[in-house]
Amino acid sequence: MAMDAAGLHARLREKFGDVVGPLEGSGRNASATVAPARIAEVGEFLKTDPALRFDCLSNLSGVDYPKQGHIQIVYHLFSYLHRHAFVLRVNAPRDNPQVATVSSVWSHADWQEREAFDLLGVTFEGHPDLRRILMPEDWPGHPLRKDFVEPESYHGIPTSRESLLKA
Amino acid sequence: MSLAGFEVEVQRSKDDGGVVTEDMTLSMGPQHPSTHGVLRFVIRADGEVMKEAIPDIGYLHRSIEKIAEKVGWHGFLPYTDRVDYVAAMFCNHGWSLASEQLAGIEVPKRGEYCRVIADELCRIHSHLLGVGSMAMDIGAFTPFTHAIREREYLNDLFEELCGARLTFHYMRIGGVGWDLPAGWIDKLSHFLDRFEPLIDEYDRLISFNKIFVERLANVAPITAEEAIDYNLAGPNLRGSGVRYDVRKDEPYSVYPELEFDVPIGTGEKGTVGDCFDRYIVRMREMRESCRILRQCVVQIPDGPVIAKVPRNLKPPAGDVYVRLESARGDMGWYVVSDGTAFPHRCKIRTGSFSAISIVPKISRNLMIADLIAVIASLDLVAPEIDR
Amino acid sequence: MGLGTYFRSIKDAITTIGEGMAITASHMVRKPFTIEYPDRLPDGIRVQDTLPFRYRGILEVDLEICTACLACERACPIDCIVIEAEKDKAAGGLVMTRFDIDMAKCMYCGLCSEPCPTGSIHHTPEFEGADYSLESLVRRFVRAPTVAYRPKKTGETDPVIKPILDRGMRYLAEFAKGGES
Amino acid sequence: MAELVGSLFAEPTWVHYLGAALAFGTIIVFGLVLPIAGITTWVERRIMGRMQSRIGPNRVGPAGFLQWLADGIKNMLKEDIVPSAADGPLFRFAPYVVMVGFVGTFAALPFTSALIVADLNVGILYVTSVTALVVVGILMAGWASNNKWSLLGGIRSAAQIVSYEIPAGLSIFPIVMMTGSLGMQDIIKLQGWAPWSWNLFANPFAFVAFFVFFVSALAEGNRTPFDLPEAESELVAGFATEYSGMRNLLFFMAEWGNLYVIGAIVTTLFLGGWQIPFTFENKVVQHVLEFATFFLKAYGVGVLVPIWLRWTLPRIRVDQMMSMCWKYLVPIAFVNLIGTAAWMIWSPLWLQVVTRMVLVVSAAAGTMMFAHRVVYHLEYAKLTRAHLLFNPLATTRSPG
Repeated sequence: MAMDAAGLHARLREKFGDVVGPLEGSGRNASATVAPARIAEVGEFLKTDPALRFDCLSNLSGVDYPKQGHIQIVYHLFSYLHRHAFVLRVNAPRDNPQVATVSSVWSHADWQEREAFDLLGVTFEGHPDLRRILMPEDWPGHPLRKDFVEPESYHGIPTSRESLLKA
Repeated sequence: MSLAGFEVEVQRSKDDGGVVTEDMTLSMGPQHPSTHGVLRFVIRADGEVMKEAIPDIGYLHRSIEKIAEKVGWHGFLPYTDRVDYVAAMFCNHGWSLASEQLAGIEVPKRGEYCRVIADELCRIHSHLLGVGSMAMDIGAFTPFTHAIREREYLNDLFEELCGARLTFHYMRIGGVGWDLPAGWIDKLSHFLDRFEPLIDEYDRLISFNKIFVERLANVAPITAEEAIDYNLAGPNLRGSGVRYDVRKDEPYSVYPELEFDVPIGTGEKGTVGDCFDRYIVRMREMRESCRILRQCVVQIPDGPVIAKVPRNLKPPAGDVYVRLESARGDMGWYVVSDGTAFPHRCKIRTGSFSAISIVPKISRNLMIADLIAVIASLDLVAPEIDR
Repeated sequence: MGLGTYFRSIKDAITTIGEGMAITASHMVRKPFTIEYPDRLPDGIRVQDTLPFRYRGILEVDLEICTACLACERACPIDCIVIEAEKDKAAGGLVMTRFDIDMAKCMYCGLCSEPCPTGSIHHTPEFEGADYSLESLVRRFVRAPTVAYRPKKTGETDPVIKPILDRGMRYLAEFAKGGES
Repeated sequence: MAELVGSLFAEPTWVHYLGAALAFGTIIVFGLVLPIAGITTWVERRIMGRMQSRIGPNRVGPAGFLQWLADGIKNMLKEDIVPSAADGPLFRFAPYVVMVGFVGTFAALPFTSALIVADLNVGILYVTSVTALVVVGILMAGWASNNKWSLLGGIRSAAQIVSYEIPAGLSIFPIVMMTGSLGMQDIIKLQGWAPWSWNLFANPFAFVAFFVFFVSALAEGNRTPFDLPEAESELVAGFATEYSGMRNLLFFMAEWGNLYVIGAIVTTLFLGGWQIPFTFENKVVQHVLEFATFFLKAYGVGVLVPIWLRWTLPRIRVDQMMSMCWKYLVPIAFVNLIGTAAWMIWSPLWLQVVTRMVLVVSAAAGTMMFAHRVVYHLEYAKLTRAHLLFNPLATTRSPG
C-alpha cells in the first residue's frame, strides 16, 4: 500500500527519533534531513521495512551550498512495490564532507556516489571502490563545487580557446 | 598490472590439466565499432570467455551540469539537446518540466499535445536507432539501413517542425517554440500509415530470425529485483518484467488522456529479462507510440502553444525532482533554484548511466560477442552516461 | 535436447532465414530511398532550396533592418554574437560599428532570432560551412559604420527595405507567441 | 597442359614446361582471378545497396562499374604500414600464404571440358587441401599483428576452418563414391546437362549433402553468418585489423575470389559442371558455351547466393558456430555418407528414377514457394507506399 508523505515520515520518526529531521515539502518532493553518519541505517530500514519497501534509489545528487557552508546529498527514493516516493537529505560540512555509504543498500548508489565524490568531493565512508568516474584520475579539484576554478591547461592542453570576437 | 587506472589482476590458473594459462586483458574501446560513441570496457578474458568487463566512462563528459549553472534558464535548453543527442526531445521536455514546476508556469493544452507528439516521434526515432544498431552489432547490416531509412523520414518531419534534425531545441519553458506547420499533421499521418506495416516487415526480417534469437535469448538475463536494485529504467526495466512506465504510473503532460499499453518482457524466447526481451519491448513500444500519435492527431485542440514566460526568468528558490519517460526510460531532473536568473544546480539522472553500471554484474562468464549484444540491448548512449 | 527440438530448430532456421531472404530479395526491386548529393537535383535547384523555411542553418543578419537592440546578443547562451553600437546624434540614431558572429562557436539553437523585433538575424538554409581556419568562420557583418534601422509607425515604404522586412516578419511569425492557457 | 606444350615445341625441356606454367598461371591470375574478385566487390556492393534501399557505388564509370578498379588502385598506392611491435617477416608473408591458398585452387578447377590446368586424378582432394592453406595465412596474420583482436580473429578462423573441413569433406565423399573417382572432370562427366541428371538429385542423401557442403563452404570462406574471424562489430576487423594498403587488398581479394572457388566446387560436384545439351563442330563455340554454363552456375551459387545471405543474416556466436558444426552438420554428413553407400548397394532402378523425379519436383516446388513469398513481400510493400524500380543498374533517384 502506498503511504503518504506524513505517514512515511511518522514511521521514520518512530524508528529513528531525532536522527530524522522534520518533514519538509509535500507530495512527491516531501523530504526529511538525516544525520550524515546514520544515513546507511535509515536507508537499510527504508528498504527492508515491509510497509515502506523503498527498493529503488532513483537519484542521488550532491548540491553545494557555500553560503550555508554545507554540501547536501539528496536521495530520491522510490518504491516499485508500493509506488510511493520520499526524499532524504544529508548535510555534510563543506571542508570535509563525509557521508556513510548506501551502496550496500542499493547497488545503484555505487556509481552515483562515485559521481558525487568525483564532482563534489564528498567522501562516502565504507564505499567499496571510491574512484573518480567521469573526470580523469589526476584532475585537480571537484568541478561542481561553486568555488571551483578551471585550470588553464591540463597536461599542456589548454582548456579554453581564445575568443575570436575580442576586439 | 595497471591499465589506465585499473588494477587488473593477472591470474594464472592450472585447471586445464596442468597447462598454465594466463588471462588476457583486452581494452575494448574507446575506439571500437560497437561501443556506441566512446565507451571503454576493460575485459579480462580467458580465451573468448570474459571473466569480467569493467566499464570505463567519462570520455564524453562535457560538464553539462556545470554549464547549467552558468547559462540561465532559457539558455540551458539548447544544451539539453546534447545530453542525449539520440533522443533530444526528452531532455528538452525534462528541463522545461522542471523549470515550469519551479516557476509555476502552466503550459497551454495545445502546447502539451505538441510536446507529446514530438516526444513520441522522438521515441520512435531513438528506438529505431536502438534496434537498428543492435541488429548491426549482431552482424546484420540490412535491418540497420532499413531502420535508418525510416529515421530519415522522421528527420525530415522534425526538420520541418523545428528546423533541426538532431539537436531539436523544439520545446521552450512554457510550451513549444513553434506551432505545427501547415500540412504537417498530414505528413505525420502518412508516415504512420507507412511505418506500422514496416514494423511487421522488420519483425519478419530480423526479430524472429533464428540466428538473431539464438544470439539474444538467454543472454545476460536481469531479474526484476536486480533491475530495480540497479535502478534500470524504461525498456530495460520492462524487459525484466516490471510493468512500470512513468507515462502511465506517474503521468505528466496529457498522457492521462491517451490510451496505450505498456509492453513488458515475458521471456518468450528464453528467460525473462534477457537481451531478446529488452529488444522486443522496444519493437512493441514503437507500435504503442504510433497508437499514441494517432490519438494525438485527432485530439489536438486549437489554441496557443506556449504560455507567457518572462524572458528573464527567475523561479522562486526551491528544488524539484521531475521524472519523465524518455526513450531510455525514467529520466530524472533534480533542479535547484536559488531565486536568481541562473539555476543553482541541475542533476540529470539518465537511464544509460544506471544501465551501464549493471554491465559488470551481468557480463560474467559471457562470450566477448555477447558483451556486444548486452551493450546493444541496454541501448547505451554514451553522451547520456557522461553528460 | 529431444529429437523434436532438434528438428524443430532446423525447421525454424530454414523458414526464418528463407523469410528474411524473401524480404531482401523483394527489396532488390524496390525503389532506393537515398538521393545522390548534391548533383542530381534538377538543374538550378540547390539542396538548400529544398529545405523547410524553419531550417536552422548558418546565421545571417540583414543589416538594413537591424535595430541594434542587442536582444540577440543578450539571448545568446554562449556569447558568440558581439555588437557594438553608439548613439550618434548627427547620423540620426544608433551607429553600428561591429556585428560579429563566431560561427565556430554557434550551436544553431535559434535563441537569438526569437527576440529579434524585425527578423533581421535569422537562420538560413545554408549548411555547408566548412572552412580552413577558425578565423574565417567569424562572420563580420558591419563593413563600415552603419546607422541602425528604426521601425516606422506608418509601415515601411522603402522599396529596397520592404521585401527584406517582410521576409523578417514572416520569419518571426513562425515562432509561437506566448499566450495564456 | 603437357600435350599443349608438346604440340608447340619439338623437344620440350623443363624450361619450356616452366615457361608454359608461368605464362598460363599469369593469364589465369590476371585475366580471370583478379577481375572475378574485383568485379565481385562491385556486384556485392550494388546488390547490397539495393537490398538496403540504397543505390550503391554509382560514380566511377557506368553504374559505378569501375569502382573496383579505383579501389584497387587506391589500395595499392596506400602506405603499407607494418606495426613496430609486429613480427615483421611473418606479418609481411601472411597475405601471400592466403593468396597462394586461394589461387592454387584454380590449378585443378575445370572451366570447360578441355580447359583445365591440370586434371589431377586427386582433383577434389587437392582443392580441399590447398584451400586449407588459407587458415595458415590467417593464423599467421593474426599472430604476427601483435594485436589481441587480430589474435582472437586468427584463432577463431583456425577453429572454424578446421572444424568445418570435416562436414565439407564428408559431404564430398557421397559424390566421390557415386563417381568412383576424385578427378574433377570425371565427376562432371558422370552428370548430364539437365537438372534431373545432376548429382544434386541423384538421391536424397546427395541432396542433403549439397546443403551441408554449401554451409560448410560458407564457413570455410569466412562469409556471413560465419564471418567470425573478421566480425567487424566484435573484433574490429579481426585478423586484418593491422593491415593496410596492398596487403589488406590481398586478404580481401582472397575473400571475394574464394566465393567463386566455392561456386566452382559446388557446380562440379552437384550441379553438372560445364555440361551443355548440344555438341558443336566448332570447338571454340563448344568451349565458350561450356565455359559460360559453368561460370554462370558457379557465380550464381557461389557468389550471388552468399552475397544475398550475407546481407540478410546476422552473425552467429563462436560457440554456436561450433555446436552447429559438431551437433548438426557432422552427424548429418555421416548419415549422408552411410545412406549413400546403402543407396548404391540396395536401391532398385525404379526407385532411383522415381526419387530423382520427386527431388526435382520438390526442389521446383520449394523454389516456387519462395518466389511466392517474394511476390507477397512486394505486394506488402505497397502498404508501405514503396515504389518499384526494376532497373538493376539504376544510378540515381530523383527526390520526392
